[in-house]
Amino acid sequence: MSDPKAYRALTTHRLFWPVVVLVGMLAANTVYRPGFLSVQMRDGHLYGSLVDILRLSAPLILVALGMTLVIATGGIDLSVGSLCAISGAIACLYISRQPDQNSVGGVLTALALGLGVALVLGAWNGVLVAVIGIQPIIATLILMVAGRGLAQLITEGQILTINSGPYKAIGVGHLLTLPLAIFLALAAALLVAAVTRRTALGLIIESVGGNAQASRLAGIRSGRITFLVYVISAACAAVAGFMMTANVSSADGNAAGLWVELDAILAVVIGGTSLAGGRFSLGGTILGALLIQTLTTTVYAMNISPQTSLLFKAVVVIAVCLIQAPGFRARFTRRRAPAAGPTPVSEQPKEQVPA
Amino acid sequence: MTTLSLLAARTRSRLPRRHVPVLATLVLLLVLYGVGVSQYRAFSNIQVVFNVFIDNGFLLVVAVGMTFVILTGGIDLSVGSVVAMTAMVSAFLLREGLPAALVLIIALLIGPTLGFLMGCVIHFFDIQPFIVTLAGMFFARGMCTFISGSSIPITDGFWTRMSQQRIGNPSGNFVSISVLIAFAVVAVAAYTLAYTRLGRNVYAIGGNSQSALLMGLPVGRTRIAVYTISGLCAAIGGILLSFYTLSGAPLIGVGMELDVIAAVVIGGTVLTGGSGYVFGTVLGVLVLGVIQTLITFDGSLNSWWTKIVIGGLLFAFILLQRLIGIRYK
Amino acid sequence: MTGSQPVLTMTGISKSFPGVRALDGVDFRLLPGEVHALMGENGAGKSTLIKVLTGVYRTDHGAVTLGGAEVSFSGPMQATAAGVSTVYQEVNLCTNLSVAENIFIGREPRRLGAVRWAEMRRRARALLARLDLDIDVNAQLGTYSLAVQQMVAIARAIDVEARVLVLDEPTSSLDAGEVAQLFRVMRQLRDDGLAILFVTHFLDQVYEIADRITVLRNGRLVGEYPTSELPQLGLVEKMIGKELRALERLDEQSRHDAAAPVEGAPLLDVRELGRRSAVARFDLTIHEGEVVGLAGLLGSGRTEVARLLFGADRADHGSVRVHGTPTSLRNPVAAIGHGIGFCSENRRAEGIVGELSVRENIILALQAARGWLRPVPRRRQDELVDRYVRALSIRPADPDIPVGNLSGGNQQKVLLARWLITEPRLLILDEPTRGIDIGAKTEIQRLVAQLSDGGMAVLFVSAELEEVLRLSHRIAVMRDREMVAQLTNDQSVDADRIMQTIAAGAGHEEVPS
Amino acid sequence: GNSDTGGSGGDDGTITLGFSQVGAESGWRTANTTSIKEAATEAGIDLKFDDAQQKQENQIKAIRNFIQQKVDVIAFSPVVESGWDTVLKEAKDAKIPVILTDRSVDSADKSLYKTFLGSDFVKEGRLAGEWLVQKEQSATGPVNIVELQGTTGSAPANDRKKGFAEAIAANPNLKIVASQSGDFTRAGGKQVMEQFLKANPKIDVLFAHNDDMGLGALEAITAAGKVPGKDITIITVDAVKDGMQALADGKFNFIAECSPLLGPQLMDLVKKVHAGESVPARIETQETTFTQEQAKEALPNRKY
Ligand SMILES: Nc1ncnc2c1ncn2[C@@H]1O[C@H](COP(=O)(O)OP(=O)(O)OP(=O)(O)O)[C@@H](O)[C@H]1O
Ligand SMILES: Nc1ncnc2c1ncn2[C@@H]1O[C@H](COP(=O)(O)OP(=O)(O)OP(=O)(O)O)[C@@H](O)[C@H]1O
Ligand SMILES: [Mg+2]
Ligand SMILES: [Mg+2]
Repeated sequence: MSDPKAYRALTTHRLFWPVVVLVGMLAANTVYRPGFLSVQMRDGHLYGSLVDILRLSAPLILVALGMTLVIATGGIDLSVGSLCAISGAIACLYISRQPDQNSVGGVLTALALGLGVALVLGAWNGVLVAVIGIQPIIATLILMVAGRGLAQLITEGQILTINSGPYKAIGVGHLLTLPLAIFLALAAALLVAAVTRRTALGLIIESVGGNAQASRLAGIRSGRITFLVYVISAACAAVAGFMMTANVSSADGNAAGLWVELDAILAVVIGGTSLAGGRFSLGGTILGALLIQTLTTTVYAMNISPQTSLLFKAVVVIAVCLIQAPGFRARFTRRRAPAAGPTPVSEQPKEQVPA
Repeated sequence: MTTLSLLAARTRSRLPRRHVPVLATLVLLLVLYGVGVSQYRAFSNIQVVFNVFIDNGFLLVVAVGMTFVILTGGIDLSVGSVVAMTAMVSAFLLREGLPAALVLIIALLIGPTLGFLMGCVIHFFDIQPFIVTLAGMFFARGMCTFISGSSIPITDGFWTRMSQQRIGNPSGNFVSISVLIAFAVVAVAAYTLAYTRLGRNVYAIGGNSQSALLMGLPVGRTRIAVYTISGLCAAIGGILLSFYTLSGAPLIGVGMELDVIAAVVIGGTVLTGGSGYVFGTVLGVLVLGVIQTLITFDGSLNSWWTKIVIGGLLFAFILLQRLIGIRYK
Repeated sequence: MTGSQPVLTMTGISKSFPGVRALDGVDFRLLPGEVHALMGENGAGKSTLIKVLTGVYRTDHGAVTLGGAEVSFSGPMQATAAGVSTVYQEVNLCTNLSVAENIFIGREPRRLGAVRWAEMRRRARALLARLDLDIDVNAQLGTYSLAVQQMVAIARAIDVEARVLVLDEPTSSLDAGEVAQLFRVMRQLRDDGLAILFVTHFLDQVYEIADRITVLRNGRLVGEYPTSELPQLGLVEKMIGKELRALERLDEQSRHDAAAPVEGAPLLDVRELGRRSAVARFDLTIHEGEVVGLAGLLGSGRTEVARLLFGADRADHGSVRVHGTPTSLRNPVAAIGHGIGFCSENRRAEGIVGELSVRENIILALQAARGWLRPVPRRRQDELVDRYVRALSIRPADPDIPVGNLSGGNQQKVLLARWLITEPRLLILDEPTRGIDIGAKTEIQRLVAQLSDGGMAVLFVSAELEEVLRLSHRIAVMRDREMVAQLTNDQSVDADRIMQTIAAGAGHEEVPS
Repeated sequence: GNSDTGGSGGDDGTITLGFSQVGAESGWRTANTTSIKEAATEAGIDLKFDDAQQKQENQIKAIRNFIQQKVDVIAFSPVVESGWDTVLKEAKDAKIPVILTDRSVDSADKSLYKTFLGSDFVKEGRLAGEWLVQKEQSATGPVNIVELQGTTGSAPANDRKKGFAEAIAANPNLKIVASQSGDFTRAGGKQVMEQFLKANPKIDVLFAHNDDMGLGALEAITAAGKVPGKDITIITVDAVKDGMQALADGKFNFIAECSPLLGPQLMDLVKKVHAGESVPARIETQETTFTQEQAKEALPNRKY
């Protein structure tokens, strides 16, 4: 490296290693199939695997954004998957009842309905955790289980197919040749970033997650903050639910958002936010989500047999963690470069008395 | 005299405080059972209780292992998959014609080995347990489908005997051998936590791992040990599951880790570590089991109402547990 | 302590943290049968040296020998096994375990591998009795105050069969009686041939117990001196590195003659405030510009009073008036709303947010009061943080490093700064000078005096009676969780008088407010 | 207890049937459940329904509880084929007859259950494959097939894959170039198909293990600028309503039916078994296949 200082600053940046893995994975794909990175223009919009990755990661990014805030307060939200299913189901149900499924007004009402219910359910989570004081994992587990049931209740166990242009656009529409979904995710990310970093919310969340007791004594109403993050998480999940259902123009109460909570938590953790709470990184989370989606796409693109794909995922996940872990790199580098020899005796004056 | 009564008063007021969560859980469990008895005639049959144990023996064993991990403030997401992998490997090896004893040894070694490796990664490289054990979960599940895409039946004589042996009155009320094994595991675990250094170190690390380190406790060794123990318990659970189903199926136990964590937490163990009991975990497993039994006995719920009612019962239970806890604080 | 071989030597020890050179070629040696004081300002590197010794940190350079053989511990576990018993600066115990367990964990009495609980409790009781501490060894450690926890940590350390005993600021929360008891035990151990490394910021204690002194400054060794050859002033100069009339200046601050500003309506007036099983009902009035000291022995309930007044704990009885208006201090938010600030004695558990930067920690309370929607503008942050980093000489002076990386004393200063920038009308300081070096302590005392002159009321809690006497207009005396007296701090009041009051227990001259 | 015919329901003459369903993982499954519930009401059978949420453990638990409740007949759709011997033996000891629906079990002891009612997944795969062999009989060049598998490790996925592979072995030109799991869901089918289309320039045939994945793949194909049903021949299994609609619209080419409407047949069997009549060991449901024309005819009177 020509400039060792800049190089150091780069490699010690906390997002450096996830980026390396992401680039490595894309490179591996390109080696496997040289056309992987190519992006063409088709029907007035961009078409290619990269675009797919962006579009498909949009819902995960959304869910993970909300999850980041929850985790930063030291909590966890297992119910996001079910919330995705519920919001999507409500929106689709409402639209399917409309005489004109293509009416923008109807779709907007449907979105408002879905979002509204999700907010109520998020508030429910928030109350359980912040007011009643139930451990987050178990408080949100309730809605994870029951919410799935609710979603299926709404769709009556069927896959609810709709035929609504405006709604479909949320999932597969395009804006400026790129998928609309990615703009939505980006907008949400900017919004969350603005709300947390332009105001003091981020600091307060980190403080509550870092030391709840100290925060209380500093005059922070940690209950309200905790409540708020669960509501935000639910809102993010709701929008993600719209995207998931719009992507296939149908609401599947059972499958929509299944296991997305695990992926979201994984994205947050890969992004460098600790599950113990405290400091959070929205950029890291987005990167984590992109990484996970790239991994999934890689499995399909390289046609890794479904029987071994989980092994492949396991290897990549552990590789990402290891390469990111300072502890691992330290061991690795130390072995290669043994500690420098003894230093010359320091020259400062010393006073010594006989013992 | 005065000192004595003072002392008595102090013990009386202190003893319950530590045990209130567990006692509350026990009482609520009995209430739940009472509801079942009052609603359904066959519920009072003692075999129903035995069945809860028979049907949840493996879950209990796995939950005991998870209790160790959660007590240190960690988490082990791999258990469901390790259970499946153990059953799958056993079934596969038995089909290949290996003797039962050898299969048993191999199967019981895989889980702890994986747990040990995960523990090492968590400790030496300082990576969050969630992500390491998630990778372990992918790995173990991947091994399942890698071994076979479809389920493998077990016809081995030993396995069949273990599976179908009824202890008690074979035509009346009985339990399976698995239940005895599960109880043995619970007893050993409870003893380990209460009376061995390892057990006390587990609590210390859960309380404050930094302090534990400065107090000169073997933090690394203990941490690796708990993941190994969890792996061992998952392996035993896997064997019990293979007794239970007499087969290895690649998709069995999907999502079991959540049930297990839920059982442990319902049993009063705090997810951040440092406080909880194995006995609480037993109660947690029973709560989940009784809720499920209640729903089967009802038999009128469709698929989605089943989920909603499970969630609802869970909510009612946890809310009451919490309110009682606050009251006695 | 004649020409005997050192039991411990450390030579050329260097240790760097990212951006900070904490130790730079430090030499240190410890003889058997001596108490050796390690002195230095906050951030001088004392705790780091100790952590290097016990293997918590790996040295960059340098060697450690123990009993003549070179050692390199990979962690406290090995160090303990080799006979180095340590009490670290912050109380490092597991609050979720019982007192007895905290003393014995890792070396529990066992039979056939099974922990003998009854035996363990018995021995714990005996050990605590040696330190003159009578507490329930079965209770969770977390239910006890920080001072009790500190005693438990000491008990844990002195029970070991060790060659070297390391005590990093063990007395920071202790009152005179406890210190005396500790010193008795230390002398006994020393006479048995144990080598004791002792860190403190109390100069008097050094001169009372230490045989020799090693001084560190900015991570470098200044020198090693027999205590008898180094006068107090000389020691301070060596620590600070320049001549300073700190001690003289300190004495000028005495409030003995300043009359309490009792005119005008009281700022805070509480009647019959109390909380079951914590503190008995008490009355207390604090006026603007008044410094009220809270004196008492360990566990006498000073912290409990402070917490009640801040709403950190909820009172279950009594009435509160702020500026004459009845109100209630339900929670910290309510108290802060009335202009009350509170600096907890337990800085690690209840004070700092370790991951956040110095800047963020300092503005936390101010930000909380403004609400999350109105962030403190960056310029103002810089201004405030800058001012207090300088005023309290927080080091390193980089406001963007995590506060958890600061030395203990500097963390304490950060906490003070947090409350000072909120400009409270009443500031409750619970052991604010805990672990703070002599220079900064003077600075803080001066600040308190200056602020109270400017109209701020202060409730000052400290285990150090001199400090309370020096600063307070009025002193409330606590005993057995009961406020037994309130004395006007005039010429007649001195440390002995307060101790008598505590001993007598009954109300002496109640000062009408 | 009372070991003859006696069950709790036996007292008032009605038959009690304990039924353990796999779950509600697809529209097909829900239609299956609905059919069984309606048929039970119609036949005057007291149904104890249990949902196992796709877990074998839960099904075993449910069967145990049915035994405790002394139901007259137990029926269930096994989540997996193996692992039922122990609990079925308990049922046998309690003298409760068992009927399997939808999927069979691989138990060596055939006396553990009275009969099996359901479809043959292997056959469905084979029917799909045979139709393709028929269609491509004249093909000279290679025909590239991509396959969307169901959930990895699940019985229908394994069997349909197997049956299809067996059938297309008849023509060496037919070649599966890519095969991935779409988890039986639309979203999964779509996502996988998108990558198939990018990785394989020439895809002639898509075989999806169920309609939903096929429907998801449709969107991917359209987005790639190809015409489903023309550029790419699409074969699926199940014949749920949306699938049939697609077939009738010419977007699919062929569907092998897997009928969920087992209810009436099951209730007949339950009555017979309860009365002690002998029943055949294996009853396959009436299933057929649909081409585009047949779909247009059948669509108006489909129930699900
Ligand atoms: N983990 C760490 N990371 C980075 N810097 C550290 C760390 N620990 C200590 N330091 C720095 O090393 C220096 C020495 O700190 P140390 O804790 O040894 O001081 P000390 O002499 O014990 O002070 P005090 O009297 O306040 O306890 C300080 O500048 C501190 O900021
Ligand atoms: N003998 C005892 N039994 C029970 N609790 C005690 C005992 N001695 C002290 N405590 C603890 O002391 C606390 C009350 O004292 P507080 O913390 O207010 O002490 P303090 O006067 O501030 O003194 P210090 O902080 O020096 O201990 C209570 O929280 C209690 O847990
Ligand atoms: Mg220090
Ligand atoms: Mg105190």
